[in-house]
Amino acid sequence: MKLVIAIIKPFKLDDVREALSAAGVQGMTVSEVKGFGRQKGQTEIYRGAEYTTNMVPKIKIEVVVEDGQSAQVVETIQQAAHTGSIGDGKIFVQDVGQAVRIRTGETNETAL
Amino acid sequence: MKLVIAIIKPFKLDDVREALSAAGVQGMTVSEVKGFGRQKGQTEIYRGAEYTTNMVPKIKIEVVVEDGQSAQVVETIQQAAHTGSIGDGKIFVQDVGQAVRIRTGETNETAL
Amino acid sequence: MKLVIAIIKPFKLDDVREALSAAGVQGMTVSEVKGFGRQKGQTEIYRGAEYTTNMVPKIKIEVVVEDGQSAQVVETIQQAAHTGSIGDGKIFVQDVGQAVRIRTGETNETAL
Amino acid sequence: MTFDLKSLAKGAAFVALFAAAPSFAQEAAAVVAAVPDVAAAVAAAAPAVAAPVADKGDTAWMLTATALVFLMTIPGLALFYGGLVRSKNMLSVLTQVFMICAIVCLIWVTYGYSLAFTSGNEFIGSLDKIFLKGVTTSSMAATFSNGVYIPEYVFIAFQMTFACITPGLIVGAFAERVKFSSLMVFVVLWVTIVYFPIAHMVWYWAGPDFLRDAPTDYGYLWGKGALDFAGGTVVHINAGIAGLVGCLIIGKRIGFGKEPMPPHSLVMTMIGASLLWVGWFGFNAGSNLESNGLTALAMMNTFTATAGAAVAWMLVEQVTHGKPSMLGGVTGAVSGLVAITPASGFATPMTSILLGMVAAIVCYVFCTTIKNKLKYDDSLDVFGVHCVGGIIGALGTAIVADPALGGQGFLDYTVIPAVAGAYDMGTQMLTQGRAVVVTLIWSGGVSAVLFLILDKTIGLRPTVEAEREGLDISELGERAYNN
Amino acid sequence: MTFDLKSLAKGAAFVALFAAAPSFAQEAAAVVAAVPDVAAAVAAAAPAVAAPVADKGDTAWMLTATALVFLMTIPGLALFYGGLVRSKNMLSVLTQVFMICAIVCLIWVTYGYSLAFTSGNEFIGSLDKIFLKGVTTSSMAATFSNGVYIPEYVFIAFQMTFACITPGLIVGAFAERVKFSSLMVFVVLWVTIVYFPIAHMVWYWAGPDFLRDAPTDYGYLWGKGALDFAGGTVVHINAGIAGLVGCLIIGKRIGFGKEPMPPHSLVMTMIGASLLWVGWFGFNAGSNLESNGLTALAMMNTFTATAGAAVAWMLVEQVTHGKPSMLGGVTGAVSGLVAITPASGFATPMTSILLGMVAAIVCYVFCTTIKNKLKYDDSLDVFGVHCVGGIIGALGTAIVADPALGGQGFLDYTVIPAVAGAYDMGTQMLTQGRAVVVTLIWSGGVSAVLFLILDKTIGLRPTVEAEREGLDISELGERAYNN
Amino acid sequence: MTFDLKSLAKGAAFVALFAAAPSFAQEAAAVVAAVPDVAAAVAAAAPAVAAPVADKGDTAWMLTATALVFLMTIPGLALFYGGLVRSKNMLSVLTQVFMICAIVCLIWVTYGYSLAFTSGNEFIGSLDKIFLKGVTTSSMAATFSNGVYIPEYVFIAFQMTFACITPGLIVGAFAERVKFSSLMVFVVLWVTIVYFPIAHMVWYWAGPDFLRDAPTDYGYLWGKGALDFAGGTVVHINAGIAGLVGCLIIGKRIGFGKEPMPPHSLVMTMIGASLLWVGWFGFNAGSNLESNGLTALAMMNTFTATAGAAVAWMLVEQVTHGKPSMLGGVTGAVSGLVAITPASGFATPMTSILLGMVAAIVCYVFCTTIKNKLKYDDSLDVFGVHCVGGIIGALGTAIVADPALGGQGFLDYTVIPAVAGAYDMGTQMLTQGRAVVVTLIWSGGVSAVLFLILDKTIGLRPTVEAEREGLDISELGERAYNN
Ligand SMILES: Nc1ncnc2c1ncn2[C@@H]1O[C@H](COP(=O)(O)OP(=O)(O)O)[C@@H](O)[C@H]1O
Ligand SMILES: Nc1ncnc2c1ncn2[C@@H]1O[C@H](COP(=O)(O)OP(=O)(O)O)[C@@H](O)[C@H]1O
Ligand SMILES: Nc1ncnc2c1ncn2[C@@H]1O[C@H](COP(=O)(O)OP(=O)(O)O)[C@@H](O)[C@H]1O
Repeated sequence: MKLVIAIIKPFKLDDVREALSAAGVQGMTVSEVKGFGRQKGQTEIYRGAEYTTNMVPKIKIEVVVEDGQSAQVVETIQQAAHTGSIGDGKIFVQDVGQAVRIRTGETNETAL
Repeated sequence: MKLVIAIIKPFKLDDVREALSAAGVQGMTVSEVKGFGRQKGQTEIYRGAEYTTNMVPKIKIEVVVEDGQSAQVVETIQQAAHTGSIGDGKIFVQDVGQAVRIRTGETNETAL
Repeated sequence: MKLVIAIIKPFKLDDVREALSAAGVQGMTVSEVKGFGRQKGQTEIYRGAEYTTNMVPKIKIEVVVEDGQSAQVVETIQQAAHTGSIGDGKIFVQDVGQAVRIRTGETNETAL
Repeated sequence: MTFDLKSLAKGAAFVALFAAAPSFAQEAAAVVAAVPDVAAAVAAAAPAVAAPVADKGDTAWMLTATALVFLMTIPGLALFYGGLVRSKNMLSVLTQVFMICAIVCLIWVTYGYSLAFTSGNEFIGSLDKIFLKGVTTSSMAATFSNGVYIPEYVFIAFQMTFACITPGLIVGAFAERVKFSSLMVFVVLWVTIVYFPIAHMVWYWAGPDFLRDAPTDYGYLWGKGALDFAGGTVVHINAGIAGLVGCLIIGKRIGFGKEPMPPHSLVMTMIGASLLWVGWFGFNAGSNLESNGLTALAMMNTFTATAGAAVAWMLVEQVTHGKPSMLGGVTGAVSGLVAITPASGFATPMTSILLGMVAAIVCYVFCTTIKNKLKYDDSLDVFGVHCVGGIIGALGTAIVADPALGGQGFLDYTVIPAVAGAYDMGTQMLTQGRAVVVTLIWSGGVSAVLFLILDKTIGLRPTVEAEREGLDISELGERAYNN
Repeated sequence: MTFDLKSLAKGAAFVALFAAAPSFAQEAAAVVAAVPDVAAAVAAAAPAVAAPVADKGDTAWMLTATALVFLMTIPGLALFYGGLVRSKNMLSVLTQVFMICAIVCLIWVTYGYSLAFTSGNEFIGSLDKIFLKGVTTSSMAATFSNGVYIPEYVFIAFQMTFACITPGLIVGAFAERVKFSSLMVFVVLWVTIVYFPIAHMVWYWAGPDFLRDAPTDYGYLWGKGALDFAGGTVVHINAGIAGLVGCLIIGKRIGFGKEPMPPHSLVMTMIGASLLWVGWFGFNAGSNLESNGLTALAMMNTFTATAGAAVAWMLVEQVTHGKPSMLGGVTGAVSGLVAITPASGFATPMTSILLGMVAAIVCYVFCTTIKNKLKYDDSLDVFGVHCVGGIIGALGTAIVADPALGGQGFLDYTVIPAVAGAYDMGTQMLTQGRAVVVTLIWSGGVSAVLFLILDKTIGLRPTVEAEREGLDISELGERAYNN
Repeated sequence: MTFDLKSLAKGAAFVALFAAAPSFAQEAAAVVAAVPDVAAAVAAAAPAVAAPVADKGDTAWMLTATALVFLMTIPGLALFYGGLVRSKNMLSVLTQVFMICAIVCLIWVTYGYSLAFTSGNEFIGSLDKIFLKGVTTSSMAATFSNGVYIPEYVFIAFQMTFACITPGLIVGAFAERVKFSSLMVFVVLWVTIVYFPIAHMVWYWAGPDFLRDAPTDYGYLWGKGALDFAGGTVVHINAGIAGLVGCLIIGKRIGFGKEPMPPHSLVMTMIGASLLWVGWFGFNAGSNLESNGLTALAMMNTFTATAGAAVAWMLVEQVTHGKPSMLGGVTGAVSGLVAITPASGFATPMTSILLGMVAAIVCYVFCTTIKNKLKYDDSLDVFGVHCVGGIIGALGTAIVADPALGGQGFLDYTVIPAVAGAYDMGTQMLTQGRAVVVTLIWSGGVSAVLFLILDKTIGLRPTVEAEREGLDISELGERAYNN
């Protein structure tokens, strides 16, 4: 199985989620993260103290899929999360050795 | 070494943590995530606007263990996090190539 | 490519980020986590109810780099995040099979 | 407040009190009758005769009421609104409300008070008191009782808080998608062209000791005889229709109807709603301009109408959704506050409950079914709560003010001291309806013109990117929360 | 307030004032003596004689005090409690307090005021003023001074806020685990069967100008002579014991003692505590029903007792844990506020400090050691702070009221104008103890019956799943915070 | 307040009022003139003559004003400051402000009031009223009008809130890095050695009915004739310079200038700023000690100066950064509040706007450019806003008080009733400057000594680890937020 990790713009979350559902992905896990990269944060000024944090709020999506599904999932996310401007984010794919569904104890592909 | 990732119900955190301690796991990292899956979120209505987010708060546990310990850790988590109802969560296992303890510079198994 | 995961003390974030930039790392993703380990949490007392959570706020940094850069990145983080006291944190390294830049569709090393 | 030409709603009980102490009332009236000027500045103008002296208890209450209305605006209204937007727009809403207060204060003392509360024509006052010219610490303002005066400065301050909150209410209708600078320009124009004239038309009159001798010195709607104790038309209908027009012209938020936009902090909304309720005691009971039994009645009605409305909204939710909600409870409460505003000095505590309940149910239907049907994006339901609730209140006042239902009726000020006038519910209802329609047309029309002009010139809406990123960062360069 | 049959605690200083102006007091008393009815509605009933006229300064203060007590409840109490629960239950607590206010308002004007504050028997009033029948803007309510009256409507409003906050206090004891609908039913029953009778027993009397001629027209505990300036028994002991009974019957929260349940926002708790302190000035100083030197003394005592208690709690923490805590400081403050409530018009600022300190220390022991030993789950320490602190205050009043310690003693109202009565600390202490015991038994017993009946019928507790998920989502379908 | 020896600033308009009712003023003055004692406790001391009776309206307003000033401190000031720190230090700030209030209350009634407000020498009062000895519910305190008195207890309470907020202001200068216990010791010493003497020097005098007969019974700065309506020197300059000295001696926060330290919740800061504004009505308008037209003027000025300052700060930001900010708006508002404090009873609403605008611009330069240049770490700009704004206000008062600009001038109290004195702006400006310099030197010098002693003995700063971890956990063992 593969773990597909996507770092995307927060407002794209719904689009990506819907696209993944449409592509047959049944589950995923989402968290709020901060990203550093090419995209620069806004300058914030608090009573004369100036901060350019370079920290941009992002959403991280983690989804584990069967090996065969991985390419399509990457494709789907890339399209749905795409705006064409800097900071659109990244997708990373890793191997997953084992998966377990806690409720049933099912393992690997059947656990997804 | 293996990275065991568990997505569990928030209120199970203490149980899982205690079970892992009992099983000899000394460290772990925990974060708050949102999950999509079979379990459906509550419908929220704000002054007539209705949302069914399907986003359910979950806890993600990450624990890195020696290869040999991995099976037992998965087993322990599965038992401790189990309620038998939809949304209990998943466990994923991945390979870890290297580990370092920042304080001492120890590496791999001794770093855990 | 390698995914380097570092769990560090929150106030070290800026040091690590700067060190990584200096080392040529262009992007990374940061999130707030809680850590369990040797370092013990403070005892909190709320009107007679006493909690020792053992949960310590930590920062997780995830950075994907080319295979060859991995050792240097680990080294850099270790030095920048080091204070010498318990709870300094860990660094883990994993393989990454694929990377995609959402904006351009570039893949692997060029996507970082 | 609007009153019948020959009368003010202060009803029979009051008259009884006066009758029981006629020497007091007559004496006081006599003192004042010798002073030729109206509504203020008596002492300075005529030092030779004994000037009316303000009761320190009345003054104390009006100072307090002024502070309460301001508390209701900041932080009250700001938090009520702010909690309902997404966190990325929180500061934009807080800043809008805060700075509207600041700017309107400046305008008010510069020319606003003069335009609203001096004698001019029926539609607008004069510039006689521009820069508060001639106002001193011993100038007096008339109340609704013969011979009772308060320091003019406290009247100016109290009325100023009304001028501050009214445009503050409007911003909820197009929250999360308006340019701060353009909004400020709008507010300056709107209070000048809409608020001051309407306040003059509805609230300006010569005062109880002078009407007999200056029988045409009043604003247009006041002269028509509508009853509006604390500003249902001037404040709520006025702001509510302007908000609707604004949200239609500005357009929907990006993602409206597609992305979820849940309130980012109902806790702030609840704090805001509570402060609105508390501050509204100053708003309604302060509008009596005195500290007496009628003031206390207005406060009581402000309790019970609100309570009835909160309960009614929750019950309707329970029936339609199977669950009540906190946002429902507090929205209901606000709809009740809006509805009782014009009626607070006329109703009984029991009829107030009914008025509040009716308002809550009608507003509920507007904020849920009708808004969802019509698909306009009134972000925080300014129209559905303030305009609709204000109309229910304005019309309902005709009912609950009826002495036959225990209401306070109105006073005939053409005689001194004033006596109870003859009340006819049907006539009064028509009068109320006219005030509503005039306000809707004037405020709606002028607001539309203003919004359109601004839209075509300096632009009303931030860029798509700015809106997406949130107005806090894009317009103010700040985040509400940094953990 | 409870008073000795022949007396009210307004002490020697006051009498001196009256003696210095006897003509005023006697004249006013004479006017009123001609009116046969009690405590209200004088003007309307007897238009032929000169009616008592309320001082506008008194009215102004009572209007303000009413707003302050409401501010203390919402958002004050709601935030104080809400900050202490887990975020998943935040809205449930806010909603409970808000809607209790709304519902009790409705009951109060319907029949509550009548049951509490009309002449009936010693234990309950009549339905003479059901729907506030007969109350007008010129009805007057008696105060504690001969010849001094305030508009009855402001008295009704002020007392209403007390009826609102008391059940609001109870909910803290079983926060995070009670069904909203069942709680609302409980509140309706509880105010009817517990609060109104106790308020009548403790606070109802004929008034200073009428006691001489109606020497048995008072509530049971008032007649026994206990001193309770602002509601230590009626509000705090009453609510505290009901809360304890409730938390025992409802049972512990799931996970209690196993999972950590830290306060989700001590910031909200601090805001709440501060607003409680500020609002309590209305509660205590408003309970004098006038605006004079004694009112100011009650305010002073509300400052110093609270300050003493906050410091004492923190010092004890420092000694026992090596660290003070903010929650300790604000909890101490609240325990001091509770303790000074019955004594606020009797103590001196210095004896108030001691009373506050003692209360803080005793409450500290209850909230920490004793509660932990007994293992009941009084979520927010309603019993440990309000009941225990209320008892300390009630008993301590006997000490601090002693004129020998600078206290105000009590007034003998059987003569007009009233004179200082002879004070005996031992006797007074027994009297105070009796009031405490009666309240504990009546409120504890009836509350237990009510909770048990509701538990067996409609059920008091949400399902395990609902509780785990948090009451905000499961009962209200909302989240407090959406980032 | 500081006044000219022979005069108090209550201007011409007031005199006109008195002239219009001379019999009242003279009679009242005559009554009091027979009482030999000063400023308080008249009735008890001389029961044989008719004692002055407080107007209930004045009393009502002063009770309200006292509550407002306390609201301004907690939660107002605490939230304003707390929102600006990082979340790990939130509770430390809230606790500091809350407990300072508590501790200063205790000191105030123990010996503070006596040191500040009894006759002693020019620099400090006596211990005659230690433990509030001799104060009763019928003791009276003088106001600024002949023959007008308020209950001494309400004067004590009102002044107590000023003593509470002043050290509370200081803590912002070294927020996030001071030991709680050492800070509390500092506060006890500081109010004793700095605040009470300065309050005595600036505010103590014999009262309008007594100055003629006790022409040297006043504090040092009062005697020099500076004008300070509500405490620009005693409160703001005093606290501001102490804060600067403290932040220099304590040193910078770890990471200052390197790590970002953005405000953790501008929402809390906005709530705090709003409550400061609302509470400041009590602060400024309460400082008149009466409820009349001048009180209303002080309130008006508190509106317009603040509004002008908020707008000015935002405009400057717009020009210099291309963007306004919410924090800028509310900081501007506070700088305007500070500046109008000494001038609130002297200016007109229009001159107040100018004063507020000037203050905002100067404070802006200090808080941004100058502070950044000098690189001191005044965490929350106590010096830049309160000291600088206070100085602008103190000097500006000399201008705006000029009757030629519509100001109130001052009253000559050496005659009874008082008459308007002859105003010279240049002289007055020098007088104001002297008061500023004396306060800067005394407060700055003594504060420095106190901080240095504490630093060398018990230590002012927590350990590096404690500071890094945040003071909430390390000093209080609590977290502000637990999700
Ligand atoms: N090497 C990396 N490792 C981990 N996360 C990264 C890396 N590079 C970028 N990211 C994440 O992707 C986000 C987008 O990257 P950025 O360089 O800003 O724009 P783009 O995706 O258009 O190249 C960053 O905010 C960060 O969260
Ligand atoms: N394919 C997946 N990849 C990543 N996380 C998943 C995946 N499927 C489910 N999850 C996570 O597991 C949680 C539980 O899954 P769900 O389908 O609701 O119930 P169950 O675990 O009983 O099958 C989800 O909320 C989500 O966080
Ligand atoms: N086996 C592990 N798996 C995942 N995270 C770990 C593991 N052990 C420790 N951590 C993380 O590293 C942090 C630091 O570990 P700790 O044992 O406290 O100190 P040290 O790094 O000095 O050994 C922990 O708080 C936790 O977040």
